Amino acid sequence: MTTAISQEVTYLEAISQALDEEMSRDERVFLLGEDIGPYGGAFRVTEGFQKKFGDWRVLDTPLAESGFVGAAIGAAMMGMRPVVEMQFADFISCAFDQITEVAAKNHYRWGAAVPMVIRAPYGGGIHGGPFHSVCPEAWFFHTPGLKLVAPSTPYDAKGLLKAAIRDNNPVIYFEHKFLYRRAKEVLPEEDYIVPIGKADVKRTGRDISLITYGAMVPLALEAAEILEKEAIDLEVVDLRTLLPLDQEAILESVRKTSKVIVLHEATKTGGIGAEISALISEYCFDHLDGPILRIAAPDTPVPYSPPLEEFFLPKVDDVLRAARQLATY
Amino acid sequence: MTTAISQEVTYLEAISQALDEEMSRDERVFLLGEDIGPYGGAFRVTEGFQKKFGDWRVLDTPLAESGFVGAAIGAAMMGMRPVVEMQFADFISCAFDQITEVAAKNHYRWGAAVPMVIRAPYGGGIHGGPFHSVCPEAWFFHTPGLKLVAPSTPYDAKGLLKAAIRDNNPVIYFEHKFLYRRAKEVLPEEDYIVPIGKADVKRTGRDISLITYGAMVPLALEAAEILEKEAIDLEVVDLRTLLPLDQEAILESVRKTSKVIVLHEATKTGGIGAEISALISEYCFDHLDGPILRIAAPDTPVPYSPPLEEFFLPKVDDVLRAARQLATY
Amino acid sequence: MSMDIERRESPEDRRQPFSKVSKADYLQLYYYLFLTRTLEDRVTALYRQGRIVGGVYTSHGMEAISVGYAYALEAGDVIAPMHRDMGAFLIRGMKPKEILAQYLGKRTGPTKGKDANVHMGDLKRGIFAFVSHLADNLPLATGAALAFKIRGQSQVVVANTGDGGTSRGDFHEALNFAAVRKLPVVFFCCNNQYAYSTPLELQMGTPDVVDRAKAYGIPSEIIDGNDVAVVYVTAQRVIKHAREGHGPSFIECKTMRMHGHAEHDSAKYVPKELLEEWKRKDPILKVEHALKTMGYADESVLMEIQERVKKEIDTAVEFAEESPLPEGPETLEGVYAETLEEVHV
Amino acid sequence: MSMDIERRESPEDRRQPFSKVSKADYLQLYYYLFLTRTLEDRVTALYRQGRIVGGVYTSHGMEAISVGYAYALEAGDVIAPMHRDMGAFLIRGMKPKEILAQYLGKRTGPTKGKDANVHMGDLKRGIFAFVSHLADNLPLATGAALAFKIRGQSQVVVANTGDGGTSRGDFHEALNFAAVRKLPVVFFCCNNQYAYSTPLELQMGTPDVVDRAKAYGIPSEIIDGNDVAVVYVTAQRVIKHAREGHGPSFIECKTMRMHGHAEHDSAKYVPKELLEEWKRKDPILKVEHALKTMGYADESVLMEIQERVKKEIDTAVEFAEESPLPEGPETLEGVYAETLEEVHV
Ligand SMILES: Cc1ncc(C[n+]2csc(CCOP(=O)(O)OP(=O)(O)O)c2C)c(N)n1
Ligand SMILES: Cc1ncc(C[n+]2csc(CCOP(=O)(O)OP(=O)(O)O)c2C)c(N)n1
Ligand SMILES: [Mg+2]
Ligand SMILES: [Mg+2]
Repeated sequence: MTTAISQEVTYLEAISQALDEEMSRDERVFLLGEDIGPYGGAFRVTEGFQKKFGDWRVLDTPLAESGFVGAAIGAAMMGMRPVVEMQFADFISCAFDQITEVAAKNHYRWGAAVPMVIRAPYGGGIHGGPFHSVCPEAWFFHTPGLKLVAPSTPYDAKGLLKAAIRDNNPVIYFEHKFLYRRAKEVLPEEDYIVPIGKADVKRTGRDISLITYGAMVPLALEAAEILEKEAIDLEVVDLRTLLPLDQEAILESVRKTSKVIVLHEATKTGGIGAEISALISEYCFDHLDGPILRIAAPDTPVPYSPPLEEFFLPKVDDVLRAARQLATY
Repeated sequence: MTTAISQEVTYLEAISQALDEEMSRDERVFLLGEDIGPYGGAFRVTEGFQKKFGDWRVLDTPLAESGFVGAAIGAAMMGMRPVVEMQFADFISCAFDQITEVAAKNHYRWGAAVPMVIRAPYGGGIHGGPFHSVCPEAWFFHTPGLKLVAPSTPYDAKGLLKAAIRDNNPVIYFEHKFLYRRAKEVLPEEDYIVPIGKADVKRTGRDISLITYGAMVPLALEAAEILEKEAIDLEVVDLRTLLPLDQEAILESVRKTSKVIVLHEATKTGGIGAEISALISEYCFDHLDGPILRIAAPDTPVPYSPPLEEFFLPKVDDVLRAARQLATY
Repeated sequence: MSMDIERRESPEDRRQPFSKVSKADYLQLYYYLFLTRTLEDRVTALYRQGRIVGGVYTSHGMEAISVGYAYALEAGDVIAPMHRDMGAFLIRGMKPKEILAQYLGKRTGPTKGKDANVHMGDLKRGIFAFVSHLADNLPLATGAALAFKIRGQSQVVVANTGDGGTSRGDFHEALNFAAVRKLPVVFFCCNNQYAYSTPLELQMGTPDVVDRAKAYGIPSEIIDGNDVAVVYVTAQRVIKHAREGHGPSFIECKTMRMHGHAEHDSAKYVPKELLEEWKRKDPILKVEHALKTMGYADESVLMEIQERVKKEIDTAVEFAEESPLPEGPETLEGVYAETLEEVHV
Repeated sequence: MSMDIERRESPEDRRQPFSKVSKADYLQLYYYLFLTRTLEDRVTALYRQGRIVGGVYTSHGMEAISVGYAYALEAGDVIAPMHRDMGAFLIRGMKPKEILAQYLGKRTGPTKGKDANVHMGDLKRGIFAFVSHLADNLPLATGAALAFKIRGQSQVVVANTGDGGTSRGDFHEALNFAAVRKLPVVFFCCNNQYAYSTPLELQMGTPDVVDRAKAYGIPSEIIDGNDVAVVYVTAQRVIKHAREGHGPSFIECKTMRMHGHAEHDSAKYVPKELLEEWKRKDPILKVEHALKTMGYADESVLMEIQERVKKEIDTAVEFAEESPLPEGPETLEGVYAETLEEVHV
């Protein structure tokens, strides 16, 4: 897949590369958001972009999420392919109406496609507190017409962003802040995409299906290593796309293992894990050999202080405990 | 419970009564929203209120949902008990940020309570099309700090609204437009509340638990009548409160029947039904004698044209089919 | 609220607008005004007969605004309309039969029964569909204008809003963005003095909506929204301004909502005298008077146009009534745009 | 952008503000300015030592604004602050030790470790906690003012926003509502010429933020935000105006953000000359100069205050460092307010 001399690329660099390559490939692609121009974005994803692509393809906007998401929708309808940066995913709440009412329903209502991507840097583990840590994906999961993706590796980050930009629908791209500089790998030289709607088995296993996404994937793999020593063989399914869900991949894994853990960083009640669980018990009930366990954050805002946030976030131990429980079921 | 001479009260009148009685009882209660003053609201829930309670307790606001929800939050923090009317629940998307970021997190963050009610006239069946029919409850279901209620009868409508007004937390009160003039019953003379957080078994049954809420409750009861003739005994659990869910009531019913249908009008993926299903298979797996079936609208916006909307909405037939399937499982 | 159209300097074209409108254009404007009125009256009649299931919002008495601005646009331009812009739909090429099919929820309507009444859109005709959530269309208009600007095209966007819609945050965010980036977009506002039942003084702290535009440094004017020549000539001027790269304008059209908010609403909250005053300023009366005064048309010419319109609408109603309803399973179509199809120019 | 403070008529109190401030008040203002500066400098130092985990946003060089407006308020009044209002927290009674505990995520901070840095609130002291989502606090301010109005109380609310925050829809919706209902609320805006890295000209199409207020018919002024006497005396006047039932005002304070957006940001995008120009206008230098000129204080009096402040902060840091962190399970506390407890006056 890659040559030995290639360098490792971080998750964040993978995102930059995808943007850069797509902007070079397709002049309809342009970026807008807060402080993405000369500053290069709060996380420096678009550093140097304005110099390279010009002021009108990398636009610093006023501080107005609804306004600039709406502008992206309008531009998308005119045949552009805007990529919006939320400074933090938390602020997407300010653009909620434009996303759910306008972007999501537009094609259904009158056939006008909205090929737009919203990049949403999300997630905790960086001591951001209640307003800079949120995992808001479930807010949009109940809105037909949207696509949601949430990569866990640099490879997927790059390939999914390219696929999102080429998609003719509004896609929210959840990029996990915790992974930005922590996840690294060597990427292919050549152009590739990761198709939207396809999950990926990150670790094959026989005993238990662990279904997850985002920053929980490395955590799940870590747990799997430990459980291997206990002869519990975890299969780790990385959803990658949250909407539309890859139902077949989920069910296929469950049919094999008969036991399921669903894991996400977002709070439990009403999280995407609920849907996964419901799908399984609806379509795979006869294969189940135990309860479908969910591991998720407790139902609170994300607290700031380190001991609180540590308590809040799902941990390797939680996976171990659940897996051991299921193994003896 | 009531005397024979009492008159039947519609669901809509029950809401009016609750508002009227709470405003008379507690001068901190006041109303704000669009066209609720001299006009009495788009659905005439507050007809005559401004005359009775004065201009400053029944405020017509500018057309600005975020602004007036935010104002309600500020007033609530100062010890008032605002009741906000959304003209249609659909427009709550415009106030999403204030609800989820400010109202929901406020007490957790710094201990300031936000005793506020948002009345959200929701639901389809009135040919309102994509922007006047939505069932948006799941949008708020994943937000700790909110309470969500959704009555199905005039009795519950009145009692839950009173409880919501007396609650010290932000409560979204989902009132179903389809029930406004269709649901009728005689109400008690005396003051009562329906406690938030308590489900209600609207029909006791042995064979299958049907868990639902809102306008789907009468539909479920209708289906139960038909199924009775086929010797299928449906238990109809009306959740009434969606957040926090009455987990115990759900599990208790399932432990008895061992079979479950979850029914809601909202679209399926990411709906509240997913959480109910997940809870059951997490905590009640060993009692289950069949898959947990969900009946919900398909994953599309709400279409306008009558044949489309009819296709879209869950029907008695859907319940019959699911119940028969489970009965023979 | 008293109207004070003359408070600001009015350019020449506003004092004698008709002198700038050719006879052919004037007659065409009359045709569209009359077409709009007749079409909407027919929709109202159908509503009263219970043949339209959803709500009906008309531009009755306000037709000159959307007719005037739309007539000033060119083929590649785009409109982001509000809910009382029937004239603009017609001028942009939406056929009465399609519109009536839309109201009847037929498959032959532009949304194939998916959406209701004025929620029609068609990119090929440069029409963004109206979004119920008021002011949501305004950021979209800035985005379309931005696309033109990025691509170096000379097209222009016209967005329209009611007075009520200007209180929403999206109005603010859109106008600000348009101003900062000097986008080729013109904002019209139909100030019909009410938002549903709410009179202007409970909506804003200034007498004129145009005061809002000052916050953004956007040039603005108040005009008589009931005079189609005034609207048309003003629109021409500010659209040219935008087309030539000088950025957005804001035009407040003073007018009056002559029906209820929707056809179910008797609008008892509107003082009778106000309605009577505005009835005398009816845009169709105005244009008929002007046409006669200018010698552009006599009664028989007008009658001829009226007859033509009535026939057109009769045929359109027939088409709509005979059109098939969509079938249930069509509900499931169109949630997503095809991934591989290149849908845009 | 050139500052043009004198462009508008300036009332007497702005031309000779110091003549309206008593010696005792002036010294007290100095104390608070110095306390704010010292506290924030200490937080910055702790940040550089890696002892603060989240971000740090300071009001360095802008302290006169929050000190000035907060000093003009009375006990029952309420503030809805922005993220550079440390002076206001202190004047409203938040103790340095509590504030430092907050920064260190300690249980003794006002949010018990639940929220970070400037997100402190305390209803008993009339402080609404800042909400990160900029401008979200402005509608809240109108709501508090509405509560006062409904109850016939004479209290006033002061809300503050950055220049950047004024682009958001919630700004628009809040100011409009305040204007329509003539609510007792005063809006301050710290125009420090940048929103993060974005200069004013990419945020708005007018030179002054104050132009925004015209859209609502709210009386507005531009003042020198670096002169605490100007801010204080202006605040006194407009707060009185609001208290007496004459409705909202909008005050734009011209100032400059002298640090990066947060302490991680080197702010290379700000021209050096601009910073140098504004360094000469430092609010602490200004007040020291004024105090000496007026004969209110000599160097030794100032030194005494400075020493007092430094000790106060040292003790506060000690308290904060020694305070316990919250324990994991406290995460689960406080999502809901108790249902039966009556939490309000
Ligand atoms: C965000 C939002 N809130 C509420 C409504 C309900 N609503 C529909 S039209 C209307 C009044 C609109 O007033 P205006 O903008 O002046 O337009 P007009 O109907 O007077 O032409 C209201 C409140 C809506 N469509 N959108
Ligand atoms: C709604 C929202 N969008 C984005 C941000 C991220 N952000 C935090 S502060 C800031 C700039 C604020 O500028 P301004 O209001 O002028 O205040 P200043 O920091 O300059 O004092 C931005 C973009 C935010 N906090 N809220
Ligand atoms: Mg209006
Ligand atoms: Mg600023």
